[in-house]
Amino acid sequence: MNKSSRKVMSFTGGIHPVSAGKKLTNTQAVHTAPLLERYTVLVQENAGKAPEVIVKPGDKVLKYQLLAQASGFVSANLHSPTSGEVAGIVEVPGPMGVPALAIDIRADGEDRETDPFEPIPDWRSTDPKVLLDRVSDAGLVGMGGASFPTRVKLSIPPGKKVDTLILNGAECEPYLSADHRLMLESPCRVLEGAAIIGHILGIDKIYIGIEINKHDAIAELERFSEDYGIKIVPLQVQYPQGSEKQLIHAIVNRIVPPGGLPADVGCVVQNVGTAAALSDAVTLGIPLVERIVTVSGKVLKDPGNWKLRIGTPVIKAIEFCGGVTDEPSKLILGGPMMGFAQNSYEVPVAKNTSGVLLFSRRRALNYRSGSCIRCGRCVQGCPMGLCTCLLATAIEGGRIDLAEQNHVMDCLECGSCAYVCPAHRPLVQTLRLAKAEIRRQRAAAKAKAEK
Amino acid sequence: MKYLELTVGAVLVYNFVLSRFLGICPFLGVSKRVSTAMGMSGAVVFVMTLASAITAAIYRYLLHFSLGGVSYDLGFLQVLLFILVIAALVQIIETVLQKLSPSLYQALGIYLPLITTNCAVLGVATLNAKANYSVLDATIFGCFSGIGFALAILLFSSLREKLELATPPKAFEGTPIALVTAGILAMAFCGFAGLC
Amino acid sequence: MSLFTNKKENGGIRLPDAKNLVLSSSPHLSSSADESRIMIYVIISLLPAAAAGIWFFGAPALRVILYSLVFCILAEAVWCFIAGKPVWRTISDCSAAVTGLLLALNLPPGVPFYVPLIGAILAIWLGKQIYGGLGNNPFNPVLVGRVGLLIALPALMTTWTPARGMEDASYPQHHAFGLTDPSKPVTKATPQKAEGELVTCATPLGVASTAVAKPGKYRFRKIDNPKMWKQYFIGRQGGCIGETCAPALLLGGILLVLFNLINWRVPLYFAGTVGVLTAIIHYFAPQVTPTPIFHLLTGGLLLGAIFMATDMVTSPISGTGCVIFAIGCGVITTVIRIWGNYPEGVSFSILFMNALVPLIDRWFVKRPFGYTRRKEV
Amino acid sequence: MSNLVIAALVMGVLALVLGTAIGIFVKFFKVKSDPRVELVLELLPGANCGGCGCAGCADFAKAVASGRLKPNGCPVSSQEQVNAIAFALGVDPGEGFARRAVVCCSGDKFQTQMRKFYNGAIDCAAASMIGGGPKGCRYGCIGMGNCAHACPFGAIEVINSLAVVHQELCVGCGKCVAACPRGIIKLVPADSTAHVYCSSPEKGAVKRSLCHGGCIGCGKCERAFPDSFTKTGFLASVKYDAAKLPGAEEIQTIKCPTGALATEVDHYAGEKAVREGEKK
Repeated sequence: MNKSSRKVMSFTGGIHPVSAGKKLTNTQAVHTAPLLERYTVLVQENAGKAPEVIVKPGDKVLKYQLLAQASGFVSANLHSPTSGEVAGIVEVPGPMGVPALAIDIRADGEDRETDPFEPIPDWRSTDPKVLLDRVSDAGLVGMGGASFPTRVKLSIPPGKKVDTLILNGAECEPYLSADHRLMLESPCRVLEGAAIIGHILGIDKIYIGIEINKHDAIAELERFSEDYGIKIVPLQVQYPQGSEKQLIHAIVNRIVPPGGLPADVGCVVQNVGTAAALSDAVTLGIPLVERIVTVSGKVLKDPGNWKLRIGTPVIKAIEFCGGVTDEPSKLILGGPMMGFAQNSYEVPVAKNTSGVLLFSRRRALNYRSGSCIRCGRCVQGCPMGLCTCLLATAIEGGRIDLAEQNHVMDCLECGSCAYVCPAHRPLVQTLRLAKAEIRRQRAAAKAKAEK
Repeated sequence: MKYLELTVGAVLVYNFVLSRFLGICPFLGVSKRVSTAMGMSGAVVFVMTLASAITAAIYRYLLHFSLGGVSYDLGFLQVLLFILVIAALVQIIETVLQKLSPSLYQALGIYLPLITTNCAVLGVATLNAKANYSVLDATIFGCFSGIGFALAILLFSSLREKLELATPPKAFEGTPIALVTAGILAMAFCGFAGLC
Repeated sequence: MSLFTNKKENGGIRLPDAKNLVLSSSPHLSSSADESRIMIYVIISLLPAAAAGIWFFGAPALRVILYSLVFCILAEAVWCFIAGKPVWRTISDCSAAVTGLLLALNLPPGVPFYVPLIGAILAIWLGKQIYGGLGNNPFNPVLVGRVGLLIALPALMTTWTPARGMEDASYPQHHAFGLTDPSKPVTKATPQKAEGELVTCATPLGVASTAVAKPGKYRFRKIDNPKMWKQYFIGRQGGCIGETCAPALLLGGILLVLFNLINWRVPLYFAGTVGVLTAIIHYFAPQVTPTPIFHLLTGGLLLGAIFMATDMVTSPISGTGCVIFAIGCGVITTVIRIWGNYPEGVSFSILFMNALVPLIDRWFVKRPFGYTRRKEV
Repeated sequence: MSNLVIAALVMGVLALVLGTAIGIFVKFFKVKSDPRVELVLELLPGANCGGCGCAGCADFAKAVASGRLKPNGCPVSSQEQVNAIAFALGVDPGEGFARRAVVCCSGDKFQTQMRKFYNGAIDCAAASMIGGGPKGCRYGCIGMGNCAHACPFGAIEVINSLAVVHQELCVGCGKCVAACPRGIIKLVPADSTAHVYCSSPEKGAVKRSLCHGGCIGCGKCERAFPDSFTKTGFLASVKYDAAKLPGAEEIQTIKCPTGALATEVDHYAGEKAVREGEKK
């Protein structure tokens, strides 16, 4: 099929952020980071329950050894990124700006491995349940965003039927190129992982959605995709193409109801990184202890994509890139649209850290708290079709009830509105505040009703 | 054509609030929320229509009549009787409303009794008498005057809900800004002058 | 505390102290759009109309434009100074300059200096700053200024001077606009103006509103024919400084659309509604109103539709809302032009529709993603 | 017949007709309402602050009239007003004490380290969600004035990025307590005058490095007046249920090394002096 004549899928709303950021790193092959002396592995990575730490200070650990055991449904196993000694359970600056607990591992430099799992090369003839257990044993989480345990996402609630698996290779965030390089450099791991997920769920309709600015990755995946029976879907370059609801809408033209999950419309969405890690866990039997991270920003000397072990402090990632050439004013973990600003260089890389970005003062968005001029750009840009400016004005005026009536809870916090706002109003922050407040009110009302 | 003039005139050109400046008290008092403003304007439309009909009938048949060949003119009783009728009417509406829609009754609060002495209602009755409308004309005029009030208060209350979210200087918060807004609104209504 | 203090030497890399990294909510990137840039683009789009105004009406027009600009910016500065707001920051968003320029374009050429002064105070103080400044005003400040002046100083605001080319005797229908025909002797009815005194004329809409009273089916024929349309189109008609020259206004409109500052539907639906309504009325009752072409080319319709009904702050947010807003403006303009006392209704109609914007915003919101028509939550 | 008689007749008949009509309507549309609710509502302050826990004064009036709540449930009313309500209803005014709000933090922008460059919405709750706001201390006042906006009585002022309660204006409705994302505003007995202006449970050394005004938990106050003060961890607190509340004299004798323990008057005067000093 001729590529240029192919139909390119997309959704309504959204924005077109500057594309210059990707060019910094998308041609850089992934480097493997050298071994460090110290790793701090965050105990709690997601909003769920923290896993139970099973090592004590002073314990000797080997690479891939289990450090913390998942406890509860929304919780994932942690494995040691290298061999060495557990120096303690310490408080380190967390990615959310508040100190968080981490397991401090002093590497012995030998990087000795254990073999925690048996490789399952013939997974096609294996019981999906066994594979599902492997998914949770290997500590797999969603590597795109919220670090939600993959096991949970692959456990379809009873009564719901899924028939489509969508792999998210859109990587719509500016600057990030980790998934791009992953797809380009190891397409077979991604495809194999997708096929395994398909096998677990009993699905044979598998799509991989990729934005067309990654045409080399599309071509590379298409070389092998026939063998796996997977369809590659080129997508319009548009932010937030990688958001679950928008991706499903673009690829299979189904609309996830408000407050609903992809499973409500028979879909499961996984990140390509997760699929690759899953392939490793099943076919090679190794848990998730490292990931590709884009370390980028104009102020960096050599921006690039690095394969970093979980627990690497970001200062080391910056060092790998040769340091800075100019004063950075902002350090961001994740993408520039949805990532979190940090005020410490000691924050460790977690399983969901897709990027480490350093922005200069000129590049970073400087918020102002002026009035809305009602230009309506945020309304055009909102992928969820919300009147963001009216919501924000209402929230600032203390009318959270008004915002709730106007569906503030449907906000994805994708940042499209604040990106286009000519007044540089902190729209996402305001909306997030209202969402938190409404959630609190609802929880209080529920608690009251139960009482 | 006559009715068109009567209605358009009452709603737009000689809008009770914005061009005759009658009924300002509820216009300012009950316009903080669109919902209560709608309730209030519903009550005002009802009272004005009914009051117009009854007072026109009284004016025509009770204040000017001839008995045994002698024609009597009780015009001097006009204001007195009008107030009496309107007061009774409002009392009845209040009683009914309290039973049927307690929330609206709560929202209207003191303003419902205030309709009694509302210049808009008395005004419509007096204007009817002055123009010597027939009962039908007076009823239509009263009804559409009420609708004019409703239009004005609807626009005004939606603006005020919006202004509530604005950040005016401290000195102009609340009533001052509302009055300025009402003034500009009245200015916009000036454009309709001469439509009929 | 400077951002560049406490440098940390770490492995030879120069990094600011982690404490001095900026913390903010996501997103961390922004587009290049900026408030003041938007305002400057609006000013650029207004320049053709301003230039045409100066060309057609000469030095008095330039004077009014300068007065209005200066007074508006001064009014804003004075308010900010008194209210304790940052003066320079408020002025540098250029919104006062836009207001000043638009106000000038809405004034008759040759008004004395105190007209733009009063207009500027009305527009900036009562129209905008009293509500808390840019973005909070429910009414278009320019229209607050203009309508306020129109009501307060009706004589000054309806004294028009002829455009360049109209004073020549060769101008078709020289008489109809109250201009003296030099080939005819001066009579009492048409006194020759003394030197230096303002030569006045009527606007086409003004002539039309007096022509209604005249008998005959073709009472508008004199001012409403293809020959005159050409004159009106290029701007040879009495009127406000910025409203007469259609090509300049259309150019400004195209610029605004290219800068992505306005919804092109608004001017189109506004003018279209006026055109369609006047066409219908003209077809059934030609003695009531001139042709739609006359209506489209005269008065402030184009200026209002392109520059004032599209004001971001005072027009609805959603696309549907904008269309309703524009149609409403068109209907009211037509009604006032044909049946009202005022020959022109564009300002009033937009001001009235401004008052409806909160309701339109409330009733015509976009349906969020995932919500179907039936299942409204 | 003279006009006068006719007029009287007309008026009389009309009055009769209307009176009857009203009578009939009242009969058919009668709503049983407790007249005492109106009475209580008259006596209440009408601020609709919600400090009583009801949705506005009308709701509270209903609750009081029905006996569900005691008149002293209104935190805003003075003792005389409460007594008046109780007298009008013939009920017990209820035991209790008036309360005042105190912002338990002394970390103004000079005392505490302004550690982080914060860029975003000026709102305490929003700022606290981004890395803990602009100040170093994760427990202290953020100083963006959510409490000041929430206060229906204008009793809270933000001075030098620190919220300070004007005791003479505060009625203890508790709106600020709900508005504070850090939960550092306490309701204390109205007659108490000295408070510990710190809420951080962190270790003394950590606190000391972040804020000069924080309580370092030295225990001086507890040792001097064990009846009035208590210390949990590194944070001292006033025993508000003690028989005798500490006053200016006790504070004088204790001489809190960081000034975290202070009287209201001193605390406010201190902040105000700093502000005026800054102006110069």
